[in-house]
Amino acid sequence: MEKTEYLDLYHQMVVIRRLEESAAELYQSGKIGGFLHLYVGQEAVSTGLISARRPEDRVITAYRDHGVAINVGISANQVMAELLGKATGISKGKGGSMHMADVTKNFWGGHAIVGAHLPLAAGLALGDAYRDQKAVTICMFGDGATNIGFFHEALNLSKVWNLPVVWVCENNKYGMGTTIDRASAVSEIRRKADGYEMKNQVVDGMDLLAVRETALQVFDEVRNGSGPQFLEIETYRFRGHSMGDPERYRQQEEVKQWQENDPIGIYHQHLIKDGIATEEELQQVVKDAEAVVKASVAFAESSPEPAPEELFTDIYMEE
Amino acid sequence: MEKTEYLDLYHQMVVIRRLEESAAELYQSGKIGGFLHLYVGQEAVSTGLISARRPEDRVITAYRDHGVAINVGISANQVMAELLGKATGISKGKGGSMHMADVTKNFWGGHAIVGAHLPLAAGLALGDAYRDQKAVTICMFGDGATNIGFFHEALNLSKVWNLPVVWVCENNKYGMGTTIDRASAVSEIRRKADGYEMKNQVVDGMDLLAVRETALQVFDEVRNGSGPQFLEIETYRFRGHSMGDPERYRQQEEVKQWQENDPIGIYHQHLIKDGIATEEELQQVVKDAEAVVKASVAFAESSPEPAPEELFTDIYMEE
Amino acid sequence: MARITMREAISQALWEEMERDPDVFIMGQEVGVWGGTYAVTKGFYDHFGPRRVRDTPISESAIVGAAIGSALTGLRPVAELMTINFAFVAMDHIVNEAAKIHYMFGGQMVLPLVIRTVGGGGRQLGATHSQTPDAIFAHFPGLKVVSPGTPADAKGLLKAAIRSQDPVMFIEHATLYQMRGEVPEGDYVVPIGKSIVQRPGRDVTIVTYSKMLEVSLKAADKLSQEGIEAEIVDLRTLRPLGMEPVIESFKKTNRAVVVEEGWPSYGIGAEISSRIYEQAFDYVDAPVKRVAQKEVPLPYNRTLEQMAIPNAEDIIAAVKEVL
Amino acid sequence: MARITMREAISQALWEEMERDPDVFIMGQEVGVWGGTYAVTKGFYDHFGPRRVRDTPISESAIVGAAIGSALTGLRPVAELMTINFAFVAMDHIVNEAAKIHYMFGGQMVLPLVIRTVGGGGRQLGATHSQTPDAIFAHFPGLKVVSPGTPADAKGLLKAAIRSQDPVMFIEHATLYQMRGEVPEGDYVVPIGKSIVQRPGRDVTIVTYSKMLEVSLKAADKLSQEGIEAEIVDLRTLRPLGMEPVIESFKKTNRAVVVEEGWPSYGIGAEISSRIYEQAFDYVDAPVKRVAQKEVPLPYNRTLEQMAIPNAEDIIAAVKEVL
Ligand SMILES: Cc1ncc(C[n+]2csc(CCOP(=O)(O)OP(=O)(O)O)c2C)c(N)n1
Ligand SMILES: Cc1ncc(C[n+]2csc(CCOP(=O)(O)OP(=O)(O)O)c2C)c(N)n1
Ligand SMILES: [Mg+2]
Ligand SMILES: [Mg+2]
Repeated sequence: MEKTEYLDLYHQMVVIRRLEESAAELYQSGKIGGFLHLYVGQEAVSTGLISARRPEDRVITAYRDHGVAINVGISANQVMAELLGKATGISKGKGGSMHMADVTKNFWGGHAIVGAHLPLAAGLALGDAYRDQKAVTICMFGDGATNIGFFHEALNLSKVWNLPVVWVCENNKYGMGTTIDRASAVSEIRRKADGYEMKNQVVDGMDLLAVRETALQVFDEVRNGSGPQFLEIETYRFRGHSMGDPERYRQQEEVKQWQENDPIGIYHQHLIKDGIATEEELQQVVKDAEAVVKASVAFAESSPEPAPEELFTDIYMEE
Repeated sequence: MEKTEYLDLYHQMVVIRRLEESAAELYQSGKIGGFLHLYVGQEAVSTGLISARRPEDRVITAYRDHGVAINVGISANQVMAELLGKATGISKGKGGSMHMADVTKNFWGGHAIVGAHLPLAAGLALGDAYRDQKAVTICMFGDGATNIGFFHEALNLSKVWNLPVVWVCENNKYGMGTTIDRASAVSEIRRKADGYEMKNQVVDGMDLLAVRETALQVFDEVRNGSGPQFLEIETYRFRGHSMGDPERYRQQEEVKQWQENDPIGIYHQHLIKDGIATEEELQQVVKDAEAVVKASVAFAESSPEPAPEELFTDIYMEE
Repeated sequence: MARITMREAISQALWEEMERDPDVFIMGQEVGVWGGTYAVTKGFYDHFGPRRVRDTPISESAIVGAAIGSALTGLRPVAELMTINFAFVAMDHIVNEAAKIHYMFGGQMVLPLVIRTVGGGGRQLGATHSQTPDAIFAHFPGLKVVSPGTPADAKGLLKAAIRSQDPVMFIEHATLYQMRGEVPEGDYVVPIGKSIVQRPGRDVTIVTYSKMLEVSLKAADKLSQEGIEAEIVDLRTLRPLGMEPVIESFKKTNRAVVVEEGWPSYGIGAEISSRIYEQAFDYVDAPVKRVAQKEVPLPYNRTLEQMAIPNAEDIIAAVKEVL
Repeated sequence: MARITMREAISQALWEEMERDPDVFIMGQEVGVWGGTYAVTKGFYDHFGPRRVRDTPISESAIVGAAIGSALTGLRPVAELMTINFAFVAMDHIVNEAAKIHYMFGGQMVLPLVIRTVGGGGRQLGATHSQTPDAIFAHFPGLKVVSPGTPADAKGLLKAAIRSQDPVMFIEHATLYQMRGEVPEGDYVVPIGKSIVQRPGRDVTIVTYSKMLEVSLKAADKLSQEGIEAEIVDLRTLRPLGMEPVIESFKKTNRAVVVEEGWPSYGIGAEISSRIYEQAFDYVDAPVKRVAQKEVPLPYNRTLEQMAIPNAEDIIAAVKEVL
């Protein structure tokens, strides 16, 4: 990677972090409604993964999608405007936090039914396989999602049809308030892939570069016909499941311990230690990111509401 | 086992075989309607399994359920009457071939949606676990059923809750016309249980005594708290998937080869070779079985149709 | 009688039934340690323990399926689906198993099952999380479908559902949990399948249920200021439908508006208005009006979403049309 | 025009569309090697090969889900669900994904998807395999629901569905595959959302679709012998509903019977009759009658099952009631 690329990844992570911190405030003040699931603590996962994809590679994820939205290149303005339900939002204000997408950037959403997007991912990959296009579909989901039937059917189908898809489980240890052990027969999630004889490995999701390295290699293999593969990425969400989570299910001690492993901090250390950037340069990146986020709030707040007629558009393509 | 028990198992298998042969004829002549899925070739599976259960152990299976019905002790009369849709049928003529059950014999049906009864089986086992009753739930299903999400959710739940259930996959190599390899990521079905860290093994389903031996041991372990276990039973259906199957998907050669492994013949050999019974004795058992089946046809044919009012009963317990 | 919230009323019914009958237990996502996504089962886990308050994986089919199986053994599961939008994931078990098992095996199997779930829009949760698809569940014979509009009914009907020998889908409304009302203490049971007049009137009959009862009552208050007295019939149960109070009221008012939160096509209003014509044709003075959700997947944007969900003004306008 | 069966007409439409557009492909259980459970895709596998004729595992959610995903990439999948009874297994993907994806992302995603499936009773398949739950799918905006009653419509509507940019659920009827009728050769396309008069008449309007069209035509023939001329409107599409021919006919006859095979509660008849009252109240001379399935899970026994499903006599009786 070039230095600018290293810095850009840092920039992306900071934008995600700051944008979500702003979003949390806007939620408290009632400007954002619905559910808001923050990605704080998990930023290195999508940033690392998506840094390794090519433009023709497709991305699809669950409702915890702000990180992916920024990483695929949706502007902070469009993300923030969507959170505020504005006409300028990436989904025209119709989708909200859980339903961001930009098909021009090969980002296929943001899906709110747990696990339901996994079969869709198999289908996206089928689209490429059908046309002999060398592209990979990257499908992200949580540890909790590995207990729903959709997961099983999608993994099986992808293996039977040898589809170019990478199944990425973001193992943040909880599905809402339920720990993996209380919901899953196996505590090591990747073992589930064994049930499909699917190549799998575990990656440290707090280390952007580790995620990126693994992703580069795995995407390459899948792009070249290895068949589907499975990545379990170990991570942690620093905030509640969504805004308003009483967090009765975990000790603040545990959270604090993980926070010492902040993925942005780790990457920061790495850039300094390897002499890729100086503290000053990184401070400048943070400043830039903060400016981007601040501007996005202004943009979103000053953006128009969708026109009332919008209620009735986009139901069908053809009436 | 006592000699009479050995002979009784032989009797059960022959009753199933003859009963289904009669049913096939009655289907051809239009006296049986709907779908009719024959168990011919697989008789040793349910006969062996169920011979190993105690009365408090529960049994549940799919639509290919005539064998189980006989093995749990439903009379041939009631089975045949159900096939003919008569009031004297075990489900009062409302269920038909796919929906036989006798809750007084702890047989919970016959279920026609592939895999949908697996979560029910988990619930039956939960009923026993909840009340600290030492009973096992035996849940049978096909190889094809292991590809539906229900299977996955049920296995997972049973492991998480440590439920006393034995998952029994009757691997007859096909789900309708689809071979295992064309539908499943793994060709060795039991490997799927590995994805749940569930104890599993393969059994030769053409050998009644092998099935019985394994079942006795596994039921015992599960009854004593081992948690759920998985059995893959290798078998083969000699007839089409259901009546009217064009069988374009397999060679008659293959069928013939398997037919040489007839489970009734193998058991017959065994009884002779081990000196448990003589040819004459076994011929007598066959004669008895044939008489039972013949009588069941007479019983069913002479039984009354359900009264018209029956259409409107059994919808609710309380109006 | 205490004045408590709908949340408390539901919680109370569950608690009392669990105290009364050791075979009653609850299972679902986050019902235990978390205390229920809507805090309905707060404190249950500590009191009743993990055997009777069972957190489940995210496996809606297995939740309903295992609840069915356990009910067959004589237990009385109250299975919770976090919202009705996730009931589609368990659809087969609800309509193909729960609704049919008693009939299909000739009455042998008995299914004392309650599926508790939460519906309704208005919270900016977007298209997949805001639905009111009650009608599609009520389409299936074999199932009972209940949806209370007051705290007292919530308590009484939930008790009836738990004691019922039939599978009952019990649909709560996410924006009603804070609603307060008088709720009888102790063993208060409201029979399933009985509609009730919630507000007497003489000029028009409003037929509704759940959240739209509250909205209809608001509309009726305003109409009253203009001298129009609406009689409001609360269905409470969508299957089996208790039509008597509806027809009785209609025979008096000769005009009706059916108010539902969900989409009109193949919905509640269609069924109720069809039955009014069938059962009281000679009393019809004006076409029955349906007030329902706009036929769109609900959007996230607050203004658009509110446009799509029926409000008091919509009801007032409909009433004025039929008068 | 050739006189061919419904099976051949559907097969022809599929074949021609696959020949016309390389992006059209089919997937589902037993569509390939077996040739289709109802022999609709016999010969397809050999001709089009395994890339375009894809046998799937028994994984209904993945079938519909993967079809959706592939449609998003611009392919035109025709996903087959062996029967509509198994559509409940894929319910979430049908109503929460397919029906909403275009709207929810602000129109970005386009979904040229067809879900072909088969409904109806009358073959002694028992409660879980004999349903006609068409109305519950038609309840959801975002989905189009089509169900043809003649071979020509089957061909023309399936072609329209395959070419549509919207998700279409295409519901065939298991007992109509042998029905014969004149079917235009080649590129014959029938627009979605248009009802049609299948038999002119003056005394009463029968509104129906799918299998019940055949039964209604039979009833009309008998009625004709008694001098009663029924006009039959075939809906063909359940969402969006094309009400114009219904209303036009009703304004002429002032009497209507709606005939559906499924259960009446929250069904097709409820919606159609509600709309008739809403759109032609001043023309109503008698209450609209609904003829529908008895409200029971269908039993296996042939006599009982036949009692439950509407027949020509039921329709004749209903017509006489409204006259
Ligand atoms: C089918 C379904 N069931 C339940 C829910 C409610 N729900 C939303 S997120 C969630 C937890 C998911 O956990 P996990 O997959 O680990 O993802 P994470 O939130 O940790 O990122 C649940 C239960 C849902 N959206 N869909
Ligand atoms: C959910 C569902 N999908 C499809 C079907 C149609 N179907 C009935 S049996 C069957 C094959 C099942 O194969 P397997 O599980 O191997 O059992 P076997 O018939 O071999 O005993 C299929 C696809 C169904 N009944 N339910
Ligand atoms: Mg998680
Ligand atoms: Mg099989």
